[in-house]
Amino acid sequence: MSISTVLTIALVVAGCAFFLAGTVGLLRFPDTHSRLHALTKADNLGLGFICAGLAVHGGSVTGALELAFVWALAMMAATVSAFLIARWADWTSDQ
Amino acid sequence: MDSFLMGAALFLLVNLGVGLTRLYRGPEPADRVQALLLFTTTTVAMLLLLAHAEGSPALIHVALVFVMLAAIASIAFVQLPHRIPEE
Amino acid sequence: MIPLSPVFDVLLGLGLLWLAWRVVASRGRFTAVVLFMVFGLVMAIAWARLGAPDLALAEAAISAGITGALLLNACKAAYADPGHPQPGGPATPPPSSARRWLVYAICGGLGTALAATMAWLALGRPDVAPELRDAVSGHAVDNPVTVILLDLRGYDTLLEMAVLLMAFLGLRILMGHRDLAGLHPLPEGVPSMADSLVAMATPILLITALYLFWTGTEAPGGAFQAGALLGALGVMYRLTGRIEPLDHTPAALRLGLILGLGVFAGFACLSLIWSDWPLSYPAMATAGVALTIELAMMISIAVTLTLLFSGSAGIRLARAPVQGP
Amino acid sequence: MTAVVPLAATAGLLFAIGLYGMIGRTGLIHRLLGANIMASAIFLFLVVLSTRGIEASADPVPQAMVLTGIVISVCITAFALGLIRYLRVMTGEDELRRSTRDADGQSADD
Repeated sequence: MSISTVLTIALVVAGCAFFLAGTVGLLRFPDTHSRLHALTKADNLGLGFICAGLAVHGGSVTGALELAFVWALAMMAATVSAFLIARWADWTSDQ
Repeated sequence: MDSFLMGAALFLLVNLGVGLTRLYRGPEPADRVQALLLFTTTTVAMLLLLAHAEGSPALIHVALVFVMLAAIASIAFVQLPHRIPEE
Repeated sequence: MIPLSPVFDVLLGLGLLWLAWRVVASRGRFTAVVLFMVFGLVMAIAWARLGAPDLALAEAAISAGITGALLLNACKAAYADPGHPQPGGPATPPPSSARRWLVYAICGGLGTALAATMAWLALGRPDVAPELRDAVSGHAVDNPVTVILLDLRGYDTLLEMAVLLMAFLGLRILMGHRDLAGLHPLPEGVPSMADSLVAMATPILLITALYLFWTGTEAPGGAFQAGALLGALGVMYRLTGRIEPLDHTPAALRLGLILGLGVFAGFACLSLIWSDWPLSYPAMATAGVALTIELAMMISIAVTLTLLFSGSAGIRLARAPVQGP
Repeated sequence: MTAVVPLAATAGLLFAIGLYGMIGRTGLIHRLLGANIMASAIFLFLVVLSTRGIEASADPVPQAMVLTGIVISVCITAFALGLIRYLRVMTGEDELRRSTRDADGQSADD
């Protein structure tokens, strides 16, 4: 097994583990605000690891850039979504 | 290697199925939308894995379109009134 | 070792079925809508698995960008409109149990029969006709789906553009009614963070849409996907108050609405000059003509989808975007 | 290789579920979503029919038809939501009720 194969497997497995953590958090955390942590941190980290693993697997610079772009956009969207939803939920609980 | 990537995609699919219970149970509307956002990220990861497992680079563009439009759901959601009747 | 991809497909099918069942059986409107949005995500994966990236792209742009926002907006309208039935008001009496079982029996019987028939048909599906294969592989445009859309079955696409226009005209007639005029759900207090996200996303979306349009002749992509993506951009603009509804349709929008149908139909008439059949391409300039028609279609699809989402006769760019607290 | 038989069977069952949404529910949004699910079932079936083995490329005709179908179904959804809105403003109701006259017969739907 070459070093890139090992690296890909390790990174993709790490990514899947973070997705699992995100899902467990979504299911087990007690309220909306704590569940937002599961949502916006764990799964985007998982996506980042999977992108990194696939970039190693693909082995081309343009492919890696494309994956990095996907990840960057996903984080942008997650940031805004988390903010919007948290504020919406705050408003509800204040009433 | 391809079957490993396929296995990872399968794992994420099962993960998504388990997460559906949160979407279904709620209880708050915000919880359901959070589950939707988690599924969007999971779908993006699955599409990337499938793109590499099946050697079909166009699927990366599909993933790109999904992440670009991921915020629309939450922007549309927060414009709903804070008291949603009947839910 | 069990091969993984059939397992994946079976789970995908089960997931689709469970989601669809929850969509139609859920009590609340909002829950059903969110579940339907997840259904769209899973459908995109199904297209990807079935080797149809063109469809996956269109499904991604439409389900994530347009249908979801459209349905959530409908929920909002349902809570805001006058005449919303008061909670605790007279509800529809639940159907009698005999009736309910009749519905279950019809749907269950039909589902079983259809599932068996469709599986049987899928097993015995014929090969692609050699004439079709030759026509597609010898065509000046490389993406087979684009060849079908624009050339071999161009009349389907022509009429599809007519359906889009009809949908807009129908909605416009409804919204022109005096009780509905001015009932466009407006964005209220959009946080500036969402607005700056849209500002950042605009160039990215524009470039991606043009890329998908341009690459559509040789790779998955084309007018439909690019148009849907631009329509999603319009949805974003409408949601953040960057464009606002109008009660009339400005001339530029009218042109945009009919451009696709007009260029396509105009080409169909013109082609009678050099051929006996409408919609046959000149041998010299197939790719150029195809690209022109696609450009017109992309603009029409984007304009129509934006207007359909806006639910108003027209739109214009807002002078100062709505800023929330 | 994609498993065509399970996905074709899924399409058949999805159609029935969508039909249940259309005839078994009174809420108009649920009915509309049911109709959309029926459309997706047909699309899924057509695309399953378009697949070929690994070596042969897929049949592009069903794929092109489904591509137009996806865009049409979103337009029809938008129009139907407009109609639902119109009905609500006119009658204040969000569902189609069975009229008292034929409460035992067919519902006043579709």
